[in-house]
Amino acid sequence: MIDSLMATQAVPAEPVAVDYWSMLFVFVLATFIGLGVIRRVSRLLYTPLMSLTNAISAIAVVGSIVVTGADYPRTIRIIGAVALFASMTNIVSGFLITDRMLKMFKKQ
Amino acid sequence: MIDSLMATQAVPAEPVAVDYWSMLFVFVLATFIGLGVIRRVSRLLYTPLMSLTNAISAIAVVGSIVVTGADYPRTIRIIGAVALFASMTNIVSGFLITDRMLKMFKKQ
Amino acid sequence: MMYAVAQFAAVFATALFIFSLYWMNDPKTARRGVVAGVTGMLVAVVATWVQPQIIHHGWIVVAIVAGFIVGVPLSQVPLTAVPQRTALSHAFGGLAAGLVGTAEYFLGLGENPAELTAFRMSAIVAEVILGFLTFTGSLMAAGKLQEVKWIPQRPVTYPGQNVVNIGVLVVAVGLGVVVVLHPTAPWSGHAFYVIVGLAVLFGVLLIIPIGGADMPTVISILNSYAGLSAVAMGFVLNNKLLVTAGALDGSSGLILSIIMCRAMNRSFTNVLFGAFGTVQKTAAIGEQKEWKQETVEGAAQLLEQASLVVIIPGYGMAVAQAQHKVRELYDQLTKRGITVKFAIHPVAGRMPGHMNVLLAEANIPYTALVEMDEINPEMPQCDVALVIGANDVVNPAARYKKDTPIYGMPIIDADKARAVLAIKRSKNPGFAGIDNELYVLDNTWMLFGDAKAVIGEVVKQLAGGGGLH
Amino acid sequence: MMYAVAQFAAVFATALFIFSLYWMNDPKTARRGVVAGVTGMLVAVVATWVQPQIIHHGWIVVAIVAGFIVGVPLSQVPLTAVPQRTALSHAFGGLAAGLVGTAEYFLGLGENPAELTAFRMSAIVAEVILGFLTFTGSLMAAGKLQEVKWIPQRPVTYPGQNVVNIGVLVVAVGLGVVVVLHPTAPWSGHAFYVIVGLAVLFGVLLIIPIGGADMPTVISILNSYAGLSAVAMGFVLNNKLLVTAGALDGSSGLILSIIMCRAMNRSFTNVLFGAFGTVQKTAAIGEQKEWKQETVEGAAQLLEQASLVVIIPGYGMAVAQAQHKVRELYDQLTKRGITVKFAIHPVAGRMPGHMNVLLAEANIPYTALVEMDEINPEMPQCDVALVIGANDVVNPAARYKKDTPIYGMPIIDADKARAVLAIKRSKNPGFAGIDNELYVLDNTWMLFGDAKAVIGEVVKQLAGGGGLH
Ligand SMILES: NC(=O)c1ccc[n+]([C@@H]2O[C@H](COP(=O)([O-])OP(=O)(O)OC[C@H]3O[C@@H](n4cnc5c(N)ncnc54)[C@H](OP(=O)(O)O)[C@@H]3O)[C@@H](O)[C@H]2O)c1
Ligand SMILES: NC(=O)c1ccc[n+]([C@@H]2O[C@H](COP(=O)([O-])OP(=O)(O)OC[C@H]3O[C@@H](n4cnc5c(N)ncnc54)[C@H](OP(=O)(O)O)[C@@H]3O)[C@@H](O)[C@H]2O)c1
Repeated sequence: MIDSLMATQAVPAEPVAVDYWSMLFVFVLATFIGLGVIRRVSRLLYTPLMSLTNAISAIAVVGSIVVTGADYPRTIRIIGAVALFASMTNIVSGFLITDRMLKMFKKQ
Repeated sequence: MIDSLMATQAVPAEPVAVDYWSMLFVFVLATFIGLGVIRRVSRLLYTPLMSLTNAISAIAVVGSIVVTGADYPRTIRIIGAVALFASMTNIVSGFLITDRMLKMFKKQ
Repeated sequence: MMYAVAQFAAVFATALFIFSLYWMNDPKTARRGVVAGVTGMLVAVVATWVQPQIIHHGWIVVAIVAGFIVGVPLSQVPLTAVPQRTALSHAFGGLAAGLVGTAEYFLGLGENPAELTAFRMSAIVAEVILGFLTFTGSLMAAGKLQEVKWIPQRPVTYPGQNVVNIGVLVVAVGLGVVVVLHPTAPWSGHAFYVIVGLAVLFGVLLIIPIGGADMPTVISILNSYAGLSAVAMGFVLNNKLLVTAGALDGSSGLILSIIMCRAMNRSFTNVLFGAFGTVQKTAAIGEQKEWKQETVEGAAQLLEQASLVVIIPGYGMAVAQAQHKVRELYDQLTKRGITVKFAIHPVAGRMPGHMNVLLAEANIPYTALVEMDEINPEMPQCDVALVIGANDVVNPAARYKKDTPIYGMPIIDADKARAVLAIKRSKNPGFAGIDNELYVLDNTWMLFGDAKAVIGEVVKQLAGGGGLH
Repeated sequence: MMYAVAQFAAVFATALFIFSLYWMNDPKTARRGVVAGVTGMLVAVVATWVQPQIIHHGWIVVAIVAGFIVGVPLSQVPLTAVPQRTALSHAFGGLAAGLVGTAEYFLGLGENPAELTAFRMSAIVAEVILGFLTFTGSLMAAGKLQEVKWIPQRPVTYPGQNVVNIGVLVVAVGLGVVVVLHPTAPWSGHAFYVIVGLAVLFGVLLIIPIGGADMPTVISILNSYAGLSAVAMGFVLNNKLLVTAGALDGSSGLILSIIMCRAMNRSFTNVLFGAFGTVQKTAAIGEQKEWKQETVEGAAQLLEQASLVVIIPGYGMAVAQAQHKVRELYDQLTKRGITVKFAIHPVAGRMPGHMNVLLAEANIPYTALVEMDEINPEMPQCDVALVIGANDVVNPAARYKKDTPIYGMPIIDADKARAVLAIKRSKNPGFAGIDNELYVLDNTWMLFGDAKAVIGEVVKQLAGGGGLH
């Protein structure tokens, strides 16, 4: 059972060993991309940027979905549901307020 | 034996299943980085850039080292040695000529 | 099959998130970035939900609906409350990460202790510490920014504070190492709770000595932590999408805090441990030197005769919510053929980009907003520099007064303009607590009062309604 | 342990390669990029070599030494031969990838057929096809650029050529699919050889219809292919470093070819299948209109009286190796207080950045090299535009003559200068094979002859040696 939690997305048919080096590799590459992309963000948009990255980092929601929805003990699932609620709030409010702010930026 | 070829860097003690999705992930991220970084290269330096990337892509040398040096049949190892020679030529000439060209760029 | 779906969704969502941030490089493409972000999130959620191990759906639906119920109103806060909202959002993010980490640990403990390898345990501990300290730290930050009563605005300091704070963190991490080495000992569960408690405590202690006005920088740093806790969760769950999205968030927080620190000419350590804002106020120079006042009528006349007006907004404009009146002023002046530019200092206001959103809200075209480095060479040609609630960002002391906290910070050269009009409510100093000689220069005239009210009257005057007074 | 060493080396080398390319964004940091690249390569080689499965060292040493023996002289070629060297280098890269792929397949076949999964086999087939077509394609390209006798420079076309070429590729890929599905059938080894043969053949056929002057774009595309074959090798060997380095190389080739295509206002397909350069030459307009010639003395005088001279170099300067004489001219003019700028068109010469390296070789400071978009607004203030062996990049026909192959290509506005001096050997057209009305404008004067010789005489004249004639 914990297996399916561990490899969130793996079904028993195709199990994949956790390769921490791959994860590290991905982390390093993603950090390079992040630094490169963020440095080019228009200065005008730093405030909406903060709420956008906020919404994106709420991707942690996928972890909460697994904890809430899998066949786990009740207490564990309650914890998961609270986490899911928190992430979902961030997703909804983050994207909405970003869009609300961006709508205001007009050229003329 | 092919095992050790497959996971070039794995020693039998810590075998890791080939996770093609990780590889794909890494490929996508590296392409993003490549496009981002190359687009910012100074136009002045396009010619040295061509020889630099040439040298870097000769990283294929690590594959040739394995094929040449592991306990494989003789013909396989000969093929490997030829490949190793070709990659090595690229590394040496690529980095040297890049540096030779870059040395010429002076501010005043 | 389902495995491939999930993996493909992860690659796809990652690419969408990268494009989402990439498109923020231009206001023209930025809204496309939101669409990309939403799509990426949808893809990730659906691909996770359809996995066969998800068998209970009720609670998921409830939690999502609750998220909408709270999230939608949270997205409608006035723009001045955006810093608080961001901090609150980090608190939620930290909480989610901390809770998932806790769930993972106790799941492993109860059902499959063999899975609690040293590597996974380290990731869980990192996730929990980062998550919970971000939770309480961000809550405190949100409270300070919202000026909640029971959270003191001013930095609270006491001797040995840094030692205590760092001590708490060291104990938490040390205990973490012990739990990593003995994840299944009889006392490990309790130790884990203690770690959670210490992280919660550290979050509070970290923020107490930091002044309300330093919160934006702190929020950015907490943003980084929230991102890193998502990365740790990704390591635990072997989920690459979490790792990439977390890394993107982490870099964003890092870069924004570096930008702020640089623009304020301060270091990270100084922000976190400097207890900035406790600086003893020196006697206002204003008492010795002469402050010249101008009437609304005089100001209107001065503006009317100018051919280039540079408006320098600051935190005061945000406090007074004066942006819509500023827009009316802009209209009145441009109607007369006067060129009006807005000079935006990178740390004007209380969060990066603060002035830009406010002015955009008031429909001022973003092409009229000029960055500090671009406007400064033009300042000697400027007829009137109109300073609206800005103080530190136009303080010439930054250029030469080595003993002031803003020394070395680049400023907008308002003092080089032919004339300066400055709007503020009193002779009090700004955020950094130091006097500003700009206000007592020969060619400076003050307009004391609330920014919204004062500009409103200038606009009336210009619109010909001046006679009503 | 050794596994961790290898993995850590891969992460480290990847980061170094990324920095290496990143530092190429400025000539000041570029050499640091080379150091980073060399270090990354060393780390990767050593970390692989120390792995326990490497038990034979002799041949590795021999191959490495041989690589040095061939590589060092190859790095000393004259700068005009750089395009050929690059092509040759891609050929070597393709060969290495193709050979390793072949070795992997036969290893699997002979020792552990179960390892030849569909995914691995697909990667092997992709690696081999890309590798070998890059090998022969690049060899042909190098030959055309080196103007080797038995490889025709001009495009060789025949009816149905594209059908034949694409047919060969389709058969190779189709056979590849069959081998992927039946990797161990008795005939699979033979089929594999046929695939190799077809890839080799396709590389040759691909290049035959492309004119020598289109080679730079083709080389860039082949660069991409070489990168992709390294990526495929990475997939086969489960080696992430190969994947990242290959992807960096692939993006570089892609971006440079896109830049070239855009600057020439042509599409990829047009370069690969357009058989550019077979265009029938129209009767030279030169016969009807008047070509005015100028003497060396006259040219020297004109230059001396100028206050802004813009030098526009092109392929002819490279052919004539005139860059050192250009440097002397530059010295003579700047000595007189004349401002001299070099206008660099993105596709002047025969490879991206061609003019920049040549001029840098002659010690001309790179601050004097100005890009097209920046120099064009200044051209009306330019007293003398000195065109040295450039033709297409200054052809005003690009602006309006819809039926010419260069229509729509941005050009350097030499015709807007107060006077134009143009050096070329004859009245022949340039690369695109079309006439250039710039040469017969009212304010243009020709200096016929080899660029090196002509500039040499102008310099002599300016240095006061003119009396010797
Ligand atoms: N933007 C960021 O990201 C960021 C982050 C961290 C720190 N900071 C710091 O924040 C400061 C920003 O500088 P700043 O020049 O924008 O602001 P400031 O130095 O804080 O000055 C604001 C001024 O506005 C006036 N004011 C306040 N309310 C007003 C109202 N209702 N009507 C009219 N005037 C009003 C105040 O004077 P009265 O009280 O007399 O009215 C004060 O002098 C800098 O020191 C910066 O380092 C910024
Ligand atoms: N740079 C790239 O990346 C790249 C890539 C692919 C294609 N291209 C193409 O290459 C062309 C480059 O334009 P360009 O203006 O540089 O060159 P060009 O159009 O090929 O013209 C070169 C001129 O130089 C003259 N010339 C040749 N040898 C000479 C010598 N020894 N002394 C003096 N003059 C000499 C030739 O005239 P005479 O024969 O009368 O002397 C010719 O008119 C463009 O059409 C571009 O699209 C460039």
